[in-house]
Order: sequence, then C-alpha cells, then structure tokens
Amino acid sequence: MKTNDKGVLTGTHNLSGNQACAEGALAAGCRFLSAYPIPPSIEVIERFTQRAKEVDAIFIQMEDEISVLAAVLGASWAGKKAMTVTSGPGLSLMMEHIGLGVMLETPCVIVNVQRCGPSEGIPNSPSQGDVMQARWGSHGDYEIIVIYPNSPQEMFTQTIEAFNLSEKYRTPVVILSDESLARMVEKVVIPPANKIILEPRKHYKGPKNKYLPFKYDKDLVPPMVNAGEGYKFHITGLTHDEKGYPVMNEECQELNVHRLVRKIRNYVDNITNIEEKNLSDAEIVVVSYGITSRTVDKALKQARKDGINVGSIRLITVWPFPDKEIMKLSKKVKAFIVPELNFGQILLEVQRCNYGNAKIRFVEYGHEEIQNSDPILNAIRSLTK
Amino acid sequence: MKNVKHPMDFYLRMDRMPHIWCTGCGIGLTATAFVAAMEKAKLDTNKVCVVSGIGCTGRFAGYIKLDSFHTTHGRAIPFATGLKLANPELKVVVVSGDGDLISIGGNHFIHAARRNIDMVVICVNNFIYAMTGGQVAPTTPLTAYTTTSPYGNFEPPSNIPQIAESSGAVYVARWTALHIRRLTNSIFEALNKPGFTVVEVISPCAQYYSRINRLGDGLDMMKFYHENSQIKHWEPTDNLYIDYQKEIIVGKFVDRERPTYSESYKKWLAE
Amino acid sequence: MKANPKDVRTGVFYIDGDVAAAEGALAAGCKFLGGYPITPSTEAAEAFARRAPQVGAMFIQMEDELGSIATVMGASLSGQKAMTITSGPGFSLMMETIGFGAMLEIPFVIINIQRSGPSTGLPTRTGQADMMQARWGSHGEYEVITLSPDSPQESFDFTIKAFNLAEKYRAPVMLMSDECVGHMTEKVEIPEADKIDLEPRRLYKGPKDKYIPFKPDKDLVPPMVKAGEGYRLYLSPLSHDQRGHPLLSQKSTTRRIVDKIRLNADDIIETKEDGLDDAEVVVVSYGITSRVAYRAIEQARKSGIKVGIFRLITVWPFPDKRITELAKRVKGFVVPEINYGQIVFEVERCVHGNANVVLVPHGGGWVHNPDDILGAIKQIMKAKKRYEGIFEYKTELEKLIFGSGVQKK
Amino acid sequence: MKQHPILSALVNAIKISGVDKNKVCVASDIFYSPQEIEPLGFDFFQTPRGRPIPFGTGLKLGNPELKVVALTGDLSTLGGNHLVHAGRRNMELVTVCINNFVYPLEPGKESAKYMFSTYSNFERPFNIPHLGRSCGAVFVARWTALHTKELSTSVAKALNKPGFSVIEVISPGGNYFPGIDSLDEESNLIKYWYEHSEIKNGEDTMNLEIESGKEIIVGEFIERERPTFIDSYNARLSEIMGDKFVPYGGKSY
Repeated sequence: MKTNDKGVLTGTHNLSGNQACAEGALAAGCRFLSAYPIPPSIEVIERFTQRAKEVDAIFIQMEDEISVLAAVLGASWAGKKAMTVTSGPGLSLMMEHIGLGVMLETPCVIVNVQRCGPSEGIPNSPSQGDVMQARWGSHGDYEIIVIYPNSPQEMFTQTIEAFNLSEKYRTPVVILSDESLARMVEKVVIPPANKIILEPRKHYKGPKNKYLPFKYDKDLVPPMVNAGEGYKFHITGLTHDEKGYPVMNEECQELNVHRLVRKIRNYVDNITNIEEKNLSDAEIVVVSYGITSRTVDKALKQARKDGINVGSIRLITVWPFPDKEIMKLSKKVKAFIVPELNFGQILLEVQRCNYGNAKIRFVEYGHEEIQNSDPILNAIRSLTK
Repeated sequence: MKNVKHPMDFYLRMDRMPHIWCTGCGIGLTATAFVAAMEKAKLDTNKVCVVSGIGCTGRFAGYIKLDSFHTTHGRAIPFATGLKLANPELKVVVVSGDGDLISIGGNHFIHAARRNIDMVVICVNNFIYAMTGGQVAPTTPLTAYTTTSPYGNFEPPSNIPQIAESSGAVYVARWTALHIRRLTNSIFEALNKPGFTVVEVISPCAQYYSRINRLGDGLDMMKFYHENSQIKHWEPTDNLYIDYQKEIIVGKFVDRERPTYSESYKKWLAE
Repeated sequence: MKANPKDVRTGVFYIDGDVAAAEGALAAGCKFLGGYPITPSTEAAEAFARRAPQVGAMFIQMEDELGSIATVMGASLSGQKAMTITSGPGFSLMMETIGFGAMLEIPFVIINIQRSGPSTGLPTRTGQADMMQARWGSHGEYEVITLSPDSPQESFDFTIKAFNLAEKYRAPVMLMSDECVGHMTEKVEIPEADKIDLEPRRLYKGPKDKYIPFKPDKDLVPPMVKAGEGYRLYLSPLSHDQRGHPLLSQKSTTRRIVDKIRLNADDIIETKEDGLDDAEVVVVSYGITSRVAYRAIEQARKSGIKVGIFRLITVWPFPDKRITELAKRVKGFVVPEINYGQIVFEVERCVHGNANVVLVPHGGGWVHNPDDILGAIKQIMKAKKRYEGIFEYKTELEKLIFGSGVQKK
Repeated sequence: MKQHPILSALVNAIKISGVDKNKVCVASDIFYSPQEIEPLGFDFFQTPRGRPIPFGTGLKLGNPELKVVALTGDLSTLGGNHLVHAGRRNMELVTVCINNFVYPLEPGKESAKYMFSTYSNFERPFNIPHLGRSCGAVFVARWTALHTKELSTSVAKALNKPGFSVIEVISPGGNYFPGIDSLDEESNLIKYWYEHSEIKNGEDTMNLEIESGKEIIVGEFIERERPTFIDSYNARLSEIMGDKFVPYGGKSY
C-alpha cells in the first residue's frame, strides 16, 4: 500500500527532529493528532497543525495526557491512523491507557521527547531516562515496541516504520526522542509518495456475521474492523475471549497475556532493527542508542585512528531487546561499553545478555557534556591497557 | 418458545444474557429506555457507538448490540471524543455511572461540555460505588451510610445537572428509573440534538446502598424515588441537590443552542 | 521510638490481608489515608475509614487516584505519616506524582494490592505483574523500595516496616501485595505497642536560619522540617541543588536520590533463605508465589532433589550480590512468577551465565500449580547443557490452552 | 528585580488579613524562582502540573492550622476536576487561578500562543467564576493582574474566610517564566485587559463569559457561608460517636 500524495512533502528540507517526526507521521497517513502541550515536544504539534488544513487532518488539544491517549485509541478504532506526542511527565500520565491500548490491541504511535527527570526535572535538556519506563510503565504483563532514532532523517523514516509496526502487530508503538534530537536541524530527504511503503491495517475480510474481534490468525494477531462499518462488535479492557466478551477465569487470562506477550516475542527477529559498525574485527563493542550514538561515532573514528579495534551496535529498536545479538557478540569480544544519558538502564539489559563473558563499562553522560566523546574514548583506552 | 423473538433482541447481545445486574437495579430499565429511544429515533444502527467506563453501568456497552466499547475507569468521554472527531458520521453515546463520569471522569465531563462535543451522555446515578462494594461517591447524599463513610456521609453531594449546565451542556434532563416513558423521550431528544447532551437517571442500588441504609429491596426504592419525585421543567439547576430520602426534582432543565466543537473547528479551518 | 498504644489494636485477630495492612499502617502511626475505591484494595480503605476517627487519623476519598496520591504528598510534608492504597490501574495513574515524591524525597507509602492486568484485566483475581512498573513506572531516574508479603501477618508487619523505611530513607516505599494475600483471612497477631519499633521522622534540629532543605547527612539522606514552621521552604520538583534552588544539572540531587538507595542497599535488602546450604536448585520467589513454591520444594526434597528457596522480602533494591554468589555453586534457578517474566530477568542478569535460569510463567488469575514448579526443578536437574537465555517452562495450563503449537522465544 | 503582580498581591493580602506568615503555605504548579519567593516568608511548594488543589488538601488536612493557598495556572485544564470536588467538599483553600489564556511555559511564539491557548480561538473559554460558584465555592472573585489593591483585599478576605474560595486573575503572557523576554508586549496585554475591564461586584456569574472584543467583568461575585470539610466531619462524627470522638485537630500525635 502506498501513501496518498497529499501528506508527503517530497523533496529535500532542513527540518528539526520534531518537524521530521510530524512529516513522517503525515507521510505514513496519520490524520489524527491529540496532544497536550509540553516542552520539548511542541514543534511536532506546531508542524502538524500547520499542515493539518492541507491534508484535512484533525488536531485536538485535550485537557490532560490521560484523555489525550484515550482519544487517540478512540480515533484509531474509528479507522484513522492516530498518534500523540508528549514528554516524560505526560508519558507517566498515559501509562494506564498504554495498558488499554495493548489490551484492545489498538494500533497507535506515542512519541516521547525525553527530558531530564524525575518529575519536572530539567524541562529543556535531553535525557534517556524513560527507556525502561517505555517498556515497563503500565501495570500488568505486556510487550511493546520501542524505537529510538538518532537523526532527523531517521526520525522521518522511523516514524513511518513505527506506524507500520503498530498496524502489523496491532500494538501501541513508542518512539523515543530527546530534547537535543528534537531541536537539531538537519537535511531531511523525503522520497516521492510511491517510494514510501505502508503497512495497511489488517482488516477483516470474511463475512460480517462471522466476525470475532479477537479471533487471531497464525501470527497471533487478530484482524481488525473499524467502528461504524456495521460489525456491531464489542471490545473491553477486561480479560476477554475471542468474541471480545469479558470472561473471568484463569484460562482466558492465560490465553490473553500469553498471546499479547508472544505476538511480539515470537517475532523479535523480524522486529529488531540494529545498526552494526565494523564488528568483524572488533574486540571492544560500544552498545548505544539514540542521541548518544552520534557521540559514539566520533569516538570510534578516533579510536580506530589509534589502532584500537572497536566496533559499535546501535539499537534502533530498543524494545524488544536484541538478546541474541548481544549474546553472540559477548562470546567473541573482550568488552562492551554502554554510554547512556541516564544512570544505567540499558546497561542492565546488556549485563543480562552478556552471560559474564565480556567486561562491561558504563559511561554515564550528563546532558551537559553530550557532545563530548572523550568519556567513551577514555573508557576504550582504559580497556586496552 | 425458543424461537420467539423479543422486539428488543435486535439491539441486545442475547448471547451474553443473563446480564450481571442485580434484581431491582435501575440500569436494566435505562437499557430498555435507551433501546426504545433508538427505535424511535430510527438511526442507522451501524453508525451508533456506545462507550462505557468501569463500574456496574460500565457493563452497559457489553449488552447493547452496536459498536460498543468498554474502556478504562472514567475515560469513556475522551475515548468517545476520539471516535467522534475521527469519524464525524458516528453518533456517540456514553453510558456510565456517577462515580465514573463525575468523580474520576469529572474533568473530561466538564471539558467535553465546554467544547460542546457532539455526544449523548447518560449518567446512571445510584449514589454509590456499587461494583467495588459500596464506597462513598461524590453523589452520596448527606448522612447516608456507605462502607467508606461508616459514620454516615458528611461530604455534600455533587449536583450533576448543575455541573453540566455551568460547564456548557446544551441539553440536561433528569429522571428516575421508573419514569420509563419520559426517560425514553429525553434520550430520544438527546439523540436528535447536536452537541453535548446529558441525561441523569436516578437508579436504586439494591445490593449495597439499600442494604447498608436498610431501604428495602430495589423495587421499594424505585417506587420511593418515583413517588417522591416532582416534575419541574426548566427548574434552575441550583435547586437540584438531592437530599437523603427526600423529594427529588426531575424534568428537563436545559435545552439551548451552541455551536458544536466540530462546527466551530470547521469554521476555523475555513478561515 | 515505640508505637503509640492508642494506635495499636493489640490482640489476636482473624482478618484478611487488606485489613491487616490498614491495622499495620495505624500501628505505624499513619494518620492520613487518601484513597480511591478500586478492587481488590477497598477492604483496606474501609478498615482504615472505620478506625480513623478513633485514633485521630483522617481518611479522605478523593475524586481520583491522581488526587489521592497528591494529597498524600501534602499530608506527609505537613508532618503526618501518610499513605495511599490502590491496585494496578490506580497505580498507573499515580506514576507522575510518584516521581514527584521521589524528587522531593517525601516519605510516603503506597500499598498496591496487585490484580491481573494489563488494563482492567481480572479485577477480582490475583497477579504479580506490577513488579517492574513499581521500579520503572515513572519517568526519569529514581529508586524505590518495595516489600512483598505472602500472608496477612506479613501484610501487617511489612506495612510497619514500609513506614520505617520511608521515614529512614525519605523515599517512596511500596507494599506490593496481591489479591490472594489481600483477601486471604488468617490469624494475625498484633503485639503490644512497646513491642513495635518505629522510625521517627528525621526532623532537622539545628538553628532555623541555618536550615538547608537538601543537605544530606552521612547516609546521603537529608533531615526535613514540617510545613508552616517558618522555615520559608522552597521546594520545587525541578532538578535542584542543596538549597532546593533549580539547577541545570542532574549530578547533584538527582544522583544522590539514586545513590541513597543503591549505596544503602545492603541495609535495606531483606531476604529469607531456606535449605540453601546443600541446594543444587534454588527457587527464587516473592509474595504469594513463595507459599506455593514451598509445597513444590517439599515434594522435590521427598524425591531426593536438593532444593532450597530464596525469598525476596524487599524485591527492590534487588539482592544482586547474593544471587551472584549462589549462582557460582548451584545448578540453576527456578523463578515462578504470576506474570510472563519480570524478576526473572533480574535473576538472569545477576547469574552471569553461571547457572541455568528457568521461568515458570503464569498469566495471572490464580496461583501456580505446584507441579509446574516441581517440573521446572526437575527440568534443571536433567539439563545437560547451559541454556541460551531463559528457559520458559511450559505449564500444564499453557499446554492445555495452546498445545505445543506456539514456539518459544 | 520586578516582582510578579500576583506575588506582591499575595504578600499584601497576608499583611492585611493578619494571618501568621509562617502558617501560610503556597502550593503552586507555576514556577517561581527562589529569588522571587524566599524574601516573601511563606512556605512554597511547586506541585506536579494541575495538582495544587489536592496537594493543598493534603497540607490542610495534615495540619489544619495551616493557611493554604493553591496557586495554579493549568487549573482550567489538568486540575478542573479537583476544583469541582474541592468546592463540593468546601475544603479550606484559597485558590488563585491565574488565567493567562496560554500555557506560559511554551515558547513565546505567537503561533504557539494562538494554537495552545486554552481558549484557542474556536474553543469556548471556561467561565471559571461560574464553575467555582456552581461547584460550591463560598467566595468567588475575578480581577486582572493590574487591580493590585482590589486583588489583595480579595485574597485577604479569602484567607480569613473558612471554606473554598476561587479568585481568577486575568494575567496574559508568561513573564514569570525565565527565558521569556516578552515583557513589554505582555505588560501591554495586561494593560489592555485592565482598561477593558469593568467592576461589577455581585454580578450574576452566568454573565461572566470572556469573549474577545467585549468588556471583561471583574469584581467579587459570591460571598456565602457553608460548613467546611473539617467542620462537617467533626459535626457528623461527634453526633454519631458522642464524646468518645476527639475532634480532628491534625496535630501530630
């Protein structure tokens, strides 16, 4: 399925990460944005609303982030591709409805432009403190897909990818960004509409009266219909059977959670998207994601100059975590270096998948020194001594 | 007898019967009135969505054979807002309880009213949180006993029509569960009126409210409410507070015109 | 400091876990509960509401969980021991303000009677799927302490412990109970007041004008004052320096908020070990699941397998060191949880590949079948090689529903 | 440095009302710099967005001797529900709702202001005094930020009045946020509203809608008596439990 041209601003532009995100959404066919203004995510809303008229998209500013995500879920069930954009405090308020989105298997995209936390923290400075929250923040057991681009260009492409994944697996997808990526202006190439591949909504084909909202296919993902098409379906946040009716027993709960978890876990290999750089001869591997990875590249160049065999893995999809890749690597490399803009979150995952094989160094960045590649270099050097 | 069809079957999910509501509960009657109103309104049933929150009334959506959504606690209205804005053809009806709409959902209630989003809100008010076992609600009348007000409630109750009116609803009515015909009529009017319309239904909670306060079974309470209700159309909403086991003023209090959200949004886009 | 006899309902009672938790809170001197009804936690709020006026405590039922947690913050700052009681969905709503509490180092307790999720799930059935949420649920960097009781008696004891930890470390403390414990009625012994030790609030003693809100003592925890005593408090949830003034760096306060838990972890962590000295297999469990595990362990011991249990009383902070030690000398770990894998990841992390890790998952709604845990134990015994990653044991229930059709991760 | 009009009004009010400065707690979801606050001599808490009222409720119930002021900007959005229910309970709070027509923390872009204004050009604004009245506030007033004298007297009255009071302050722009240098433009805005306001004490709150191009009505609209939350709590419980009941003092026992 191709996008309709209206949304696609084909050409080369200088866009900030936030603007690129809005463009990506429009190109992906997103026509419903609900949000509550919170820095540093404003520019997405601005860009979207400026373009809203041309593509007759809808923007509504709700009274708080709770209702924001509720409205997005509603819009998605009404057949629109919907998304919201927020920052840490907003994401915390959305947690309950991320759970509902998972339970109702509603495709939608949540963009979280991270800022320093906890609580109000430092509103206008970058952070990577919400990485674990994005995965574990809502109550109950579920799996979710989290994407973390590292440039405006990638923000554009990955936003489209996020919509595709959310439609394919019928799950909310979180795009993590951060203040500096959001405000960074770079060249963004937007291809013509016919070059952009979109995942169509997995729409039910069979006869109307046979439709069961949660009767899943082999890939554990049930097909979907939209409100107002005359299927007269019922869906509930309670544990439900394939009719969508609440069923209060252990078996049904097992079935639900099992499927919600497995429909992602079974396809980790298809979902995982990582960027590997000269791993062939690497003895030291830097595992990074998002904005920090840009600093890593600088450090790697320098280290290679010094004749140290370093490589890097960049997580474009942070969740589900690429366990296998890290495990494989841990067997052949000397050490991992994990630079993060927080006090150690993905570090824990790397430790988990390392199986005690390689050394692990954590490089803790404060938002002030994010440009500075020396901490990584020093870590590399100290490991070669 | 098996293959005899009840006229309401078309609107109900008969495969889910029996429903969970206790005998003598007013929610069933509300459903009856709603279905009757639907028949009268002759709307395209494919285009009508019912959204409910959590609680006894929250189960309403589950028994109505339309596109029906059972959402999280208090968030029925924003969910419905999303449905309505994304697909303006839909007719969205929110049916939920007092705790769900006025307590945790209060913010969404007043804001949807302020925006005048085109939806019908049917609020079944049984003065208590019934699903969780009878806790005090913002609508519990003074001195009434509940499990979390074991010494009698001392918080003045909310006046739902007044909140609705002062935050901008275009249609506000209140009936008790036994005023079936008038209730049906009100829901019918609400369905046909563009904008944010509110219908409050005073319903007995036979399980908790009446048991704790010793008010007899559901039917006694329903009769009591019906007999002690006084129809005063256009009564100023200030006077609509409900005292414990006292007279209840019912009727149609507000019916006014305001541009709906979608209308003003379109107008703004056109500029 | 001892408990106030007025607050303690000494005696032997036959009550459920919720009520026991409420009694525990009152015994700990909790004078404020801001709540909102949610199954299955309501019994606790009801019990508190009944007892509150007798001990001069205040119960207020707010309009939503956002409100109830916010009132707790205020009440705690005005000098009362304060808590709130909720379950999964309410817990999710509280996340933003939990971060706020952590940032301003407000001592408060949240009792979370877990139920099956996600979303509304099974309101009246048990679950253990909020464990990771408790640790990571709010945005930004912070640390929490969680306790996990497996009986009404423990609900009582741990609630008191929770308040003590909250006052000692000025951090959010969560009692991660669950529906089973909450609705399980058992004998609960409430001791005399003078048998109950309470941690007094760290009140600032020095001269008024010298007071610096976030100037830590040696253990990294700053003393605090009550509102309305003329200290001219200025508290802001923005990243701040010791005076509480906004500071565009996380290095000072935010770092300390994390460190004060991480560096004091050894004092905080409490675990229960049983039959580990000769164990070849260790069952790591917490909350209600450990009671089921004991049954499986009995059976395993009968059949001659050397099994021990490692019970997490404080799930967070996680006892990394101890698990790593154990991993060096045992064949493997069995982790039964009423979820599809949360704490098991922590175990896997601390094992460093020295032993096998088997997860016994459970979607929720009810507790494990001991046979599954037993099966998992045997699984480890007969395992020839080291597994790649976590081995997810296929429970009877899973087989029943899915057959062997669905492949594993 | 220039003191924000609302802060100075607050300080004057505390002087006039004669309440003990040390017992005044301000819960605010608006950022004020410590340099602004610390000289003023009361306790200041910045709460999560929209939560000053429940936070203040906690302070008040934790220690009823406190005089709690809930200073809020986002009230008409995030915290609307708390207003309604605090009013219903008649919780003893002074709620000063700063209505700046925008989210001041957002960058001072015109477009942004335009778009994100709570009262964005096609949405009907909340009539906050009317909402306050109908949810049960015992004292309701509205002033612009330049009505310093009137504002102070109103806040003073509210401080001495037991019960829930709502005072709306029209103060466009966002000068109390660091990094926004729109001072002139925005003091002009305030002046504009000041000049286009007419004082009508006791006006029916129904007629207080804010419409662009119309005069804005200010004044004190409601002043009535209702038992406060703590009063009715004590009354009810002593009625039931008799002399066994110790009236709630909130003292740390």
